[in-house]
Amino acid sequence: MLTTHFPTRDPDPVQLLDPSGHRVTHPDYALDLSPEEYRALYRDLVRIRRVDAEATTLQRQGELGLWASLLGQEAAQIGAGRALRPQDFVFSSYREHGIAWCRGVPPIDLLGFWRGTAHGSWDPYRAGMANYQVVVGGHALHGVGYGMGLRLDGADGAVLVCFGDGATSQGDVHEAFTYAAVFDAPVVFYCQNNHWAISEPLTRQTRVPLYRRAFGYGFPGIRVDGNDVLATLAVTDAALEHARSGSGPVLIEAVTYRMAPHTTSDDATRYRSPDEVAEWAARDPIARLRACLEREALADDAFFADVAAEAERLAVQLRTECRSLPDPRPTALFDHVYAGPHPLIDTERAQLTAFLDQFTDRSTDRFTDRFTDRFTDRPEGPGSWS
Amino acid sequence: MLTTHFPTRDPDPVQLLDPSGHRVTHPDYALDLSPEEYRALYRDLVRIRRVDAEATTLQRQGELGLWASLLGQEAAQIGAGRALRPQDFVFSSYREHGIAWCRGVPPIDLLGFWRGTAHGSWDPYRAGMANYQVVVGGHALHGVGYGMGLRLDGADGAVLVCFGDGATSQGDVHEAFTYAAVFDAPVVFYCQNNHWAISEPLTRQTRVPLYRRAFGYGFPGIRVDGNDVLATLAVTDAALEHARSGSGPVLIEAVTYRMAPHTTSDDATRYRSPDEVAEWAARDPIARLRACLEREALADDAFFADVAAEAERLAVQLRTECRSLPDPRPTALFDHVYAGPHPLIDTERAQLTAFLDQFTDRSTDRFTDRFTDRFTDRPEGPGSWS
Amino acid sequence: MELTLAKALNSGLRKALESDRKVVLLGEDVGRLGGVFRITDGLHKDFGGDRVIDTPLAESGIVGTAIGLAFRGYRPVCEIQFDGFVYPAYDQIVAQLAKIRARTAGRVAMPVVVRIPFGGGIGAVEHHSESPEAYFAHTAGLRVVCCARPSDAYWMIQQAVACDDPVIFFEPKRRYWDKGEVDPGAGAPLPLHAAEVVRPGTDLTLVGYGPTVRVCLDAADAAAEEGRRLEVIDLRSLSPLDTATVRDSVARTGRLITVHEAPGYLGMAAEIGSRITEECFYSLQAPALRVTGYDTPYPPSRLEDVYLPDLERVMDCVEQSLSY
Amino acid sequence: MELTLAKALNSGLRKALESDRKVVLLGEDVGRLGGVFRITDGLHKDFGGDRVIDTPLAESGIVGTAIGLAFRGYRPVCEIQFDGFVYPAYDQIVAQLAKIRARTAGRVAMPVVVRIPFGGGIGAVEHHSESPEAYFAHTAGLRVVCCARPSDAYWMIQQAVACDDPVIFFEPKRRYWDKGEVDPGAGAPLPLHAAEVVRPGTDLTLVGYGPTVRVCLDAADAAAEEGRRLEVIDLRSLSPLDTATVRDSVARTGRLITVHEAPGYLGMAAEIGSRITEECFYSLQAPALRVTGYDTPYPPSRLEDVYLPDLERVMDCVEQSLSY
Ligand SMILES: Cc1ncc(C[n+]2csc(CCOP(=O)(O)OP(=O)(O)O)c2C)c(N)n1
Ligand SMILES: Cc1ncc(C[n+]2csc(CCOP(=O)(O)OP(=O)(O)O)c2C)c(N)n1
Ligand SMILES: [Mg+2]
Ligand SMILES: [Mg+2]
Repeated sequence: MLTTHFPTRDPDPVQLLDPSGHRVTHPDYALDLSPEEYRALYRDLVRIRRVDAEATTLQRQGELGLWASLLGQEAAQIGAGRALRPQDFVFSSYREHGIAWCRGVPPIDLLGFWRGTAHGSWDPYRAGMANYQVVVGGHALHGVGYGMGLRLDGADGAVLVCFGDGATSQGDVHEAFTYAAVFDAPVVFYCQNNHWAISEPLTRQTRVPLYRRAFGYGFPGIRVDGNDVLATLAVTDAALEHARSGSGPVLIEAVTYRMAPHTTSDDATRYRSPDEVAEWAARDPIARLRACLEREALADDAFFADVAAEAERLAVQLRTECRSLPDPRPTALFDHVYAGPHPLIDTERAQLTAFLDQFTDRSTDRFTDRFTDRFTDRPEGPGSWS
Repeated sequence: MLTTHFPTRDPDPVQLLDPSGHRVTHPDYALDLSPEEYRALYRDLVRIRRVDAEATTLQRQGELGLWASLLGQEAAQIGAGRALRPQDFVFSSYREHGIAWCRGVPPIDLLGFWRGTAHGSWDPYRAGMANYQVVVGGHALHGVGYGMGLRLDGADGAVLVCFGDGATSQGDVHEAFTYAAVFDAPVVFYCQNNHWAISEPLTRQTRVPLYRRAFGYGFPGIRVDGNDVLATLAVTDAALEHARSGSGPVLIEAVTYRMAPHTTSDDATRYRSPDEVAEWAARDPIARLRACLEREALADDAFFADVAAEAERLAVQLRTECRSLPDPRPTALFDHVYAGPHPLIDTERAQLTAFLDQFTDRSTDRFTDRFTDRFTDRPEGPGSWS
Repeated sequence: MELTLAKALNSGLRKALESDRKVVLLGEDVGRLGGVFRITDGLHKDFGGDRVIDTPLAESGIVGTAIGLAFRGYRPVCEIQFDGFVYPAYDQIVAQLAKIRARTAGRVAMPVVVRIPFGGGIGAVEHHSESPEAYFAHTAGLRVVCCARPSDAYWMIQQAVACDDPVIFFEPKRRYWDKGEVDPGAGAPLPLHAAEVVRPGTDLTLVGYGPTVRVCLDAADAAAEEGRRLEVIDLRSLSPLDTATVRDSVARTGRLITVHEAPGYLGMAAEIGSRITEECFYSLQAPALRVTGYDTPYPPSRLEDVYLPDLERVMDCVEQSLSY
Repeated sequence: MELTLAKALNSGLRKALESDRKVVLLGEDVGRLGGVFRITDGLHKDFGGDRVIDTPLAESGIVGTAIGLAFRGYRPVCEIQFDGFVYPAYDQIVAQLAKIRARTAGRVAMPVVVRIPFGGGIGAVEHHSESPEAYFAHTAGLRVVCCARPSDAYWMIQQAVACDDPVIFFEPKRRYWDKGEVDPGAGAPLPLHAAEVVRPGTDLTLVGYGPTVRVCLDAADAAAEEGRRLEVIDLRSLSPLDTATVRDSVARTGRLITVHEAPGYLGMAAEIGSRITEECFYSLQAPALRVTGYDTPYPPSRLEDVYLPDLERVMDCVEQSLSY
């Protein structure tokens, strides 16, 4: 069980792999992986980075409305994601492509959201992960409620709630901490402190490291090196186990960095220095693991070539799938708003159908043209839409 | 300056007067009072308790719609209230009659709110204290904003934000902590932990003492014996000074007890044991100070008799004033909704006036009868309206 | 049997807890205290703290965790202690609860009930007498209903709990102690979203809901003495609206007045007036009129009798409508 | 000079900051970034971090601290980054900001502006395209306005900042890059709460605000080709309503259609329809009609063209109105 006592000073973030790729030990977090497991982690990191890069390209080409890149946060997400078990459930923000990847969400299902074909493209129950949450902090309480449900059911799982440094300022995140502590909910709060909330640096959200918040509620808070996939895996694994065993919530602060702009609409040069970015580039999570794999002879050149090729295939497939993502029918507007019958929805659906029928036999045609140049048509102007 | 370091264990609440009335010392909080000052504190405690008792009686007699008693929390409030300086400003909940007393709010101005003649009867700028806040936690951010304004003005004051243990669960209180920490706002958060939020015990809000929350935000948190008026005075004084000097916020947890039901509508026997109440009765804040005054010969029998008589006169005056509090004119509805002209308000005022004119020459008459038996007329039924 | 509206709700909730073990109640003071209005009285004792959950003092938390419980297959019934304290939960209600079914393409159901005692007339302090129903009725994805009488309270709360969509359930707090006949054996007399003609008439249609239904009935009584036969409709469902029932009535009477305590500007009466005027343009002999709270914050209680629509104001408006 | 609507707002805010040192701006990313839409571009640089304040990521905090600053004599201008993120601040806006003046019997003024970029049409993800104006317009104690064109943007933002009451200021985000003439020398052409007839006509009154004003003007153009002369009113003020301007128009044209992006049920068009019908009962030759967003959550962007009222839907409704 993890400790909930006051620390006497801020400990260093938990690390199992130092920045140059040396395996180091930590008194509280052991991790014993087979060579296959090391390699699997590396493959995850590379593949999700490639998916991310492809999505950025697709956005530039007008195939997506927007994309929020996870560049730099691969280790924070793959480590946490690989610690999850099937019985666990995830509630996340919009940037957790790596977590979704680990939950088996097909990459194309991530893209529907950003392309605008659906608010949520995957089945949360199949993936064990809710669809992306756009309201910062809005999902933290959902995770706690789900965790309360797990407890009431006497079930074995835990909940992973992912959010950013900025989100910690939201009232809802505090209420989530409060409810989780009071009800011993099996919830791991996983905060990716990537140092920025759009243009606002960490210092606009807090005076002190975020992991400390946990002490104020009486549950353990752990700071982990978010660019060290072994450490994020080990710490998340321990935290989930703590939660599953009935000891209540844990807060993890994964210290990492958002290498890309906030989204494809953002211009990060307006608010942060190239030096800072360069400094973090030197701590790249993939290079770090690769250095370890090479040093410890856990993988050879053929492996690295193979992974690169596989990632490339994935990207090509994703591009093809994205381009052929169908647009929803117009009357899909009215689907799923309510479970049961609803006279107003029925009336409006009928009105829309009749209206569209005026224009053409096939009711989608009226909009086909507009859709085609939807994103090129977009109003001109600078912006950092989130 | 107060410390913001992690404690290694929960310290005992700060105490300067032990439960039997012995003066004790504390390494961090000295207090040097003249005999007059001791006696003045005692007089405050007795008088505000008498005001409170009178208000409870007036409610029973139908003169007030409701009353929230401060019984048991006199020391928590008088100590904090007497630490305030004229340049300070207070934002409080509905139970801070003792703080209002120290700000010079005439007791009759407290009663208007509970009688239903006005939402706010005193001038906040004259008193240096905002009118009572009913939404639990709703005022915490106002205090922080006011504090940010003080800083922008380069002014010398600090803000005291008073709330209960229950309020700490609200998202707004967390956001207030966050903003205060980030902007170094001169705010003292004063939490009266009276162990209950209506029927919910402290354990429904937190696993650990509330003062700890402060460490999660990087500012000092202090636990004080809320039934020790010397300790609450000394601690609040130090905290206000810390804030005024530009070091940012402080959280004080004053550990006390709500001896009365939540309000006059509540039935506390449904959820708490007489034993618990008796235990706290033995720690009565007034008896404690009186024991000290007697032991140290700081006051004689004549003084105590005098204070009692004075309190009695205050009660009689309050009763008279309460009974003659005028009802507002009907069109007062429309006063002060907007500063500037507003066509809808003007139309509705005219409509109401015309409507009332149908009934009588003097437009108030129509309602006079109803007002008279307003509270006796009240619907029957059990309840704990807050 | 004869029950107060409060007791009818209590019995309905008990029934709901008995019929489905996925039903849980949560809110401030709903446990041992039984709620400040005693609507959950005895339920904590009989169903235990896992089914009747006292929550921390945080409304966003109540609704937010209820959403999570619904994700996990539960059917949570939230109590918001008073109307004026629902706003901290507003984001969770309008941006989450209302939208999750659509967001997840129907894969995640949100059978959550949010109970809100609302309205004035009990001599309370600020924020305890508000009528925020329009804020919810304007929100797609929610269903909004309001009971006015004990029998409806008993059945509608059970129907709301059984509904697979989120339901905002308004309870007229100043009518909690009104008594009425409840027949638990009978089965729900009406679907959840049906309005009911509670008094037939021919000369004018009066529409009310919750606390104003009785005001409308009193007005119909008073008008009857002057030979006017007013039809009174208890709306019951604020969203969706049972347009057919109101339309059929207005088609017969040619006149419509809607009565509610909420401020008039953009209140329910605006929607009813607009919609019925669209549908009954040629039958209306007078414009749809409204008797509502004024467009001011709810006043201190010594002024609430001026603020609240009452018999005299309704009669005044009836005269006005009939004068067209 | 010719400015985009975004730049006009920027200039108006600059003017406000220059004229009164009590004016402060606060919000997420309003500082160095200049806001995600660059409405505050350059202001942090020129007025410093004490006047243009980047806040923590918490909307209740933005409005709540703005209230405290107003208590202290400041005139804060809050930016809410997108419509869909205003709900966490809802309690502070409707239970505090709107009510403090009345609560304090006029002793404490609340000259706070809350700017909200709103509406759809920019191909954004969930929660970035909503039209929540009715939630605020229904709230007594608030003033609610909406600019549609650069000149109004420039003047109205300054009038809002100068107003001693809280103003919810809606900005039509998909029109930020529309250009128009702004004459800073001229003085505000209209009071903040006046509607404006932006195109005179005789056959039917089209009322729009914000993003739909241009839709209405396009419809008037299209109708003109068919020989119909539609009058177009830019509402500008959503609360209070400039009833007189709309009434006078409808008294002449006999027909009214209101166009907005928000869902129709209990949307602004319901209030306008009800109120104008009360006042123009005998002049209306058709019921007041509405062209609005559907009563569904705002859809994924590939469906937004279906959702948003556009030329064709307005024309369809015009036909319907004229067919009475
Ligand atoms: C409630 C709310 N307010 C504002 C926004 C706009 N917004 C989107 S992302 C973002 C910054 C989030 O920062 P952080 O929590 O650190 O997550 P990150 O983007 O860095 O992963 C903001 C302000 C939002 N989505 N929701
Ligand atoms: C936002 C909000 N929710 C609920 C209430 C109803 N209510 C009034 S007082 C109270 C309990 C407050 O407890 P605490 O903060 O400990 O203060 P105390 O009454 O003990 O002084 C509750 C739930 C309220 N006033 N505001
Ligand atoms: Mg971040
Ligand atoms: Mg308490």
